[in-house]
Amino acid sequence: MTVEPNIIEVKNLKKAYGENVVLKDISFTVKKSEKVVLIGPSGGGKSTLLRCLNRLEDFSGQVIFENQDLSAASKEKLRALRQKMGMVFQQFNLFPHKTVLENITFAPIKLKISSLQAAQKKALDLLEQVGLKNKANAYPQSLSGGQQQRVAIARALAMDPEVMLFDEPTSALDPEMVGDVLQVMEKLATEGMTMIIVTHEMGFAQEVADKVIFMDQGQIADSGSPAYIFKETANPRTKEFISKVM
Amino acid sequence: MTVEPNIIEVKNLKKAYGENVVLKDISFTVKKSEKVVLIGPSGGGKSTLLRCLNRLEDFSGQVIFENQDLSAASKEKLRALRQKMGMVFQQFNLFPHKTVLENITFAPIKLKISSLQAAQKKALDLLEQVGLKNKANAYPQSLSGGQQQRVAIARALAMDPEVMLFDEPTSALDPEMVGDVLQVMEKLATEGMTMIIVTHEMGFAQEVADKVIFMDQGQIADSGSPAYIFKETANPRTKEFISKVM
Amino acid sequence: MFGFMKQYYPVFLEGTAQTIIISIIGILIGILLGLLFVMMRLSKLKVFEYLARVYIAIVRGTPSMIQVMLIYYTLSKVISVPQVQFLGSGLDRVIPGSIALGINSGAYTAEIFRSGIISISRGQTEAGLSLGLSEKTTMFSIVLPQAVRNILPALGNEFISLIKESSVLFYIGVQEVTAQALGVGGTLYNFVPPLIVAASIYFVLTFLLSQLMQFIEKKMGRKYIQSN
Amino acid sequence: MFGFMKQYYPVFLEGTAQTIIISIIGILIGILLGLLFVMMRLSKLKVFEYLARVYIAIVRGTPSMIQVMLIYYTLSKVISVPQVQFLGSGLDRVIPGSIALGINSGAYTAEIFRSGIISISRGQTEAGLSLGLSEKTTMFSIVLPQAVRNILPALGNEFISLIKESSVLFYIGVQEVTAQALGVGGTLYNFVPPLIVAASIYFVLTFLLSQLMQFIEKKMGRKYIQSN
Amino acid sequence: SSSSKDNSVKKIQDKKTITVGTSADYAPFEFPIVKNGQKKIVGYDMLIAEKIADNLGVKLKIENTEFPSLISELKNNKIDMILAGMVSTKQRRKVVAFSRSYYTVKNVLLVQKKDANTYNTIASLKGKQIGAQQTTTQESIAKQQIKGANVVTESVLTSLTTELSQGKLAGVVVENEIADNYLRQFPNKYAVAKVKLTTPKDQRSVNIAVRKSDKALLKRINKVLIKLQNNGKMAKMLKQAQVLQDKYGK
Ligand SMILES: Nc1ncnc2c1ncn2[C@@H]1O[C@H](COP(=O)(O)OP(=O)(O)OP(=O)(O)O)[C@@H](O)[C@H]1O
Ligand SMILES: Nc1ncnc2c1ncn2[C@@H]1O[C@H](COP(=O)(O)OP(=O)(O)OP(=O)(O)O)[C@@H](O)[C@H]1O
Ligand SMILES: [Mg+2]
Ligand SMILES: [Mg+2]
Repeated sequence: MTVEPNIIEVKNLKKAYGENVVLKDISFTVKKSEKVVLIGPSGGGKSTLLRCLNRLEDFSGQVIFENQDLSAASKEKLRALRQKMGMVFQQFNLFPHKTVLENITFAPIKLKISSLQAAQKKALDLLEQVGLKNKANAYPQSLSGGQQQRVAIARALAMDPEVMLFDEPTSALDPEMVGDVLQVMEKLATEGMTMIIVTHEMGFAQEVADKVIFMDQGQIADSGSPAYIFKETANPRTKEFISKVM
Repeated sequence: MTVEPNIIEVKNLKKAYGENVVLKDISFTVKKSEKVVLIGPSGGGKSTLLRCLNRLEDFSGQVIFENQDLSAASKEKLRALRQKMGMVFQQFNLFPHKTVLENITFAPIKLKISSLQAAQKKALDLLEQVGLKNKANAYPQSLSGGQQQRVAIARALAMDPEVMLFDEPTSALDPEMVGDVLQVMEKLATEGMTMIIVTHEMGFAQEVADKVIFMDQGQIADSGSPAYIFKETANPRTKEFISKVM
Repeated sequence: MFGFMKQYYPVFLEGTAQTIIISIIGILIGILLGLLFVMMRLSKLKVFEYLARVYIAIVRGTPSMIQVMLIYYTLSKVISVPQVQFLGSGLDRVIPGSIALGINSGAYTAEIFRSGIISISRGQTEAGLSLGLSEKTTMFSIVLPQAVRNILPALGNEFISLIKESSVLFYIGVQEVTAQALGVGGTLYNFVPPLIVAASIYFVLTFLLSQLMQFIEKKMGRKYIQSN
Repeated sequence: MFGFMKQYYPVFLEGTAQTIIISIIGILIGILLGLLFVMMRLSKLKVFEYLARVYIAIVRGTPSMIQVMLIYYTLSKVISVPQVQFLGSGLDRVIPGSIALGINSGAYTAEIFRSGIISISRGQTEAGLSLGLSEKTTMFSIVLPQAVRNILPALGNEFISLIKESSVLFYIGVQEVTAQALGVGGTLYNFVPPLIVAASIYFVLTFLLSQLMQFIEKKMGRKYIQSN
Repeated sequence: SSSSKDNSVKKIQDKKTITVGTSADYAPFEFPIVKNGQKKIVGYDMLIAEKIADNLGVKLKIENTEFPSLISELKNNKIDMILAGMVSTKQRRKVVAFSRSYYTVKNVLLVQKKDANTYNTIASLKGKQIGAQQTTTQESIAKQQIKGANVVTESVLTSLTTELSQGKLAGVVVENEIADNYLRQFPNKYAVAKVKLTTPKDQRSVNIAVRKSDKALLKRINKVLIKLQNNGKMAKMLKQAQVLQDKYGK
């Protein structure tokens, strides 16, 4: 791996809902093309962390993305930065009142990033990549979960993001759908996309991750290479968690 | 395995929702103490089959349970038969307005099967078995998914059932909760309970099942010993499915 | 502007008491009819379902003022209530009037109950039945207690609109708050100030009711919705 | 019993037309005000939120009859409408009257919109924002279209109750259907038959409206809810 | 009395109460007041009703409802008689029986003070809005005589006069006595227009209504009315009611 510059720097990130401190002083960096996998028990703060990276939540501390401080960004600036971060959710969150094609082209056209033609052409390319070109005119509800998630990935990719954030992209899927989605993600990884992935698919994590972060109770309890986290670590909490989910 | 009598016989079971034929001519038998695992793709009819076994759905064909025809049973008879079949659901379905203890004791007391004291004593025993004695007075919402599912198992066991039906008992759970529930189920299996289990946990299926039934599009597409289904079968649909989920 | 209140407040007090009483009777009858009709509506017997549908459709499709007058004229031929005076109105008006309110409210209450029952996932019914409980026990011990909790806000709204609608009883001579305000307006030859007083009284009544409902909601909820 | 209709049907026709017109105006104004107030209610500016809350609380807490009278007296000082006769009533009554209906309905419509917006999962907003869309675009292109579809049944109910409530305009001299029925009843010295006629007219009107709403619902739904 | 063929009087005396129906928003004929913290419905009509009750030796009970529903109430046996400033029109005479007249109506047009000299002729009211209480004789007078005006009918007289005071209506057709009271109460607000309204013969006399079958009761009532007229108490009672309204209508 060549030494790339940091694309994201998280410094002393803190987040509380009322009394409930959900993230306690999180710091880490992500380099260009790096694949970071977040694992940890439920309620540990993984989703909240991803949402903070996109500033869908307010927080204290800093998130620096391409040398810009997200927490200080104006509304317009923030919108521009968000475009460079694709986000894929556990529940897909496709727009049910738009066709697959419209889901993918809506933002690029609305934000005047592409013309209608260009956006549609690109969307069809992306659909081809995720194996769903024939579903361009279907509505999301008529697709299976796995298909919806692949559309959601295509939708995020249509904005040409620098980073992709995935929040348990396969855990709402029927088991036989999981493979298709992971395959699309693996392909993205090979193509050099910077990725931050929350997942419980440990096989996938071992294969793809450059760095694994174990989050527990709002803190980074442990982190390192897949080999370290899955085999070498001496941290008892990591070990317990790994033994339960493997 | 000793030769036990059939406890359940399903003969030519058919079920349609309007035009949509969901179960097409299903026949199989379950012997006392046998563990039958149902696997198959989503929408294949596994849940519907379980619900028919308990006659939560009307159907055509026969389900004979302990030599009684369920489809012909009167309302009272049916209630008596249902008491002998414990059912555990994917979504737990605990009664949210009752405590854990009340969840377990409600039916035995209401149906005058036990006195209040006897029911409570038994409930506490069962809670101990599933490792949740300390949660007797909690309300379901304050428990994790895995804990709720274990209570649901205890609730079903409180009726002293002859058979336990499980419908994907772990698929709504966070990964680190799955183990606890499977452990309770394994213990039940060792104790000789007759069990019919819909699950995607293939490791568990291989370990526990006496017979695996592969359901696809409303039919029994394949069935046999775990060794046969997971390794030997020549059925292309079974093979494809197994390769996807393993 | 409101100087008249010094003299006329007893009229408004009496009217308020009357409004409260007819509303309470109306609400109680509405709940009973609502329960009856939701059971009919969900019944497997088509006749019952059909009757319930017709009742609900008629009540919901016509103005309550007209309903109250028609019910009053009909009821007063059928049931005989002693003409005892009560808070300034004859019981022979107050009682058929509140029954009419209840008949009106029952249709809405039935639909609210139905939505509550539907909102309780089928899984709860199945869990009950699979334990060998009867359909009746499952409905009354498992589904309804949860349904009631879910529909408390909707029920609260229905009670609030009943309080406001109770003003239609002034058409049949029940001296509730609106009737009193209009009467006082007649004496003063100006009825804007008395109407403002009446509006304020309704506002206070409905506010108190909604506080009460919220309190009940919290109390019912506290038990089992604990954020973990 | 209904022999009088041979002579009086033109009165009822006129009243029905009047009821339809004031209801349509009321519904349109209600929708506009509802949109305005739901935006205020969900606004981050506390003043707006507060104003919207007060408006909603007052409208919901007081009887529409009193509201309509008070609004009418106030409006008629502020706006001047030519005293043109229209279906038996002056436009200077019909217009402030329908505005009053709309002001009343707006509070309910705002709450319905709010429930619709809340019902669209936060995930939809987040998906929109994470694509770099502005909050406004996300609200108007992603959330509202879905919300409107979800609230169609509730909106339909609100429109139906507006049609029925429109009878209160008879207090400010608008000759809608109830006013006409009461007038005919006064002439015949028997209210029951004309009231039954009026009730039937409301029933037909509300029935037609609910059919229309169901049609729209189906049409909006067909596109994207396909059972697979 | 032996001449009566029905038992209407006996029934009332058995009940020990006579129920009068009225619509108490029509001062000085009937209106609510609060006296010693108690609501009372008072007025000219109620004073007469009391005399009738006294004469029958029973208690008086007052039912207060909307004017348009009074005749239905009577027909449905909810009340025994109506005293509500009710004029004995031909239409009404078809359905109920009326006593002899105890008051003669003259109708006038109540207008704002500033318009005291504006509406001198029917023609001057062309295109104006004129109010009248629904289903009253005033409604038919307004509709028949003030040709070219738009007649607005509402169920409550006060809502019409409220509109008048706000300029929403050019005038309201009211009974003379009521107009006088308005003028006394608000001398700077109202006036009676100079326009002449004729009150047709069959719409002039105010009477007490009873069921057609209650002949004995009607006879008794007429006796009382004659007595009150002859001993001058009738006129006194009207004064008394006006004074009451002046006192309580502030
Ligand atoms: N909107 C919110 N308001 C209040 N508390 C919240 C909110 N969202 C999350 N939390 C709390 O924050 C904590 C962390 O939640 P989060 O969803 O980030 O965990 P997670 O690691 O993603 O868990 P999971 O694996 O279940 O998705 C939890 O305790 C949760 O209850
Ligand atoms: N109440 C119902 N009404 C109509 N169709 C239904 C109903 N319940 C299930 N179905 C249909 O029956 C078929 C079988 O469903 P079922 O839930 O039994 O499948 P399954 O094998 O349990 O799938 P999964 O693994 O997703 O739980 C599906 O096509 C489903 O759409
Ligand atoms: Mg999460
Ligand atoms: Mg299933």
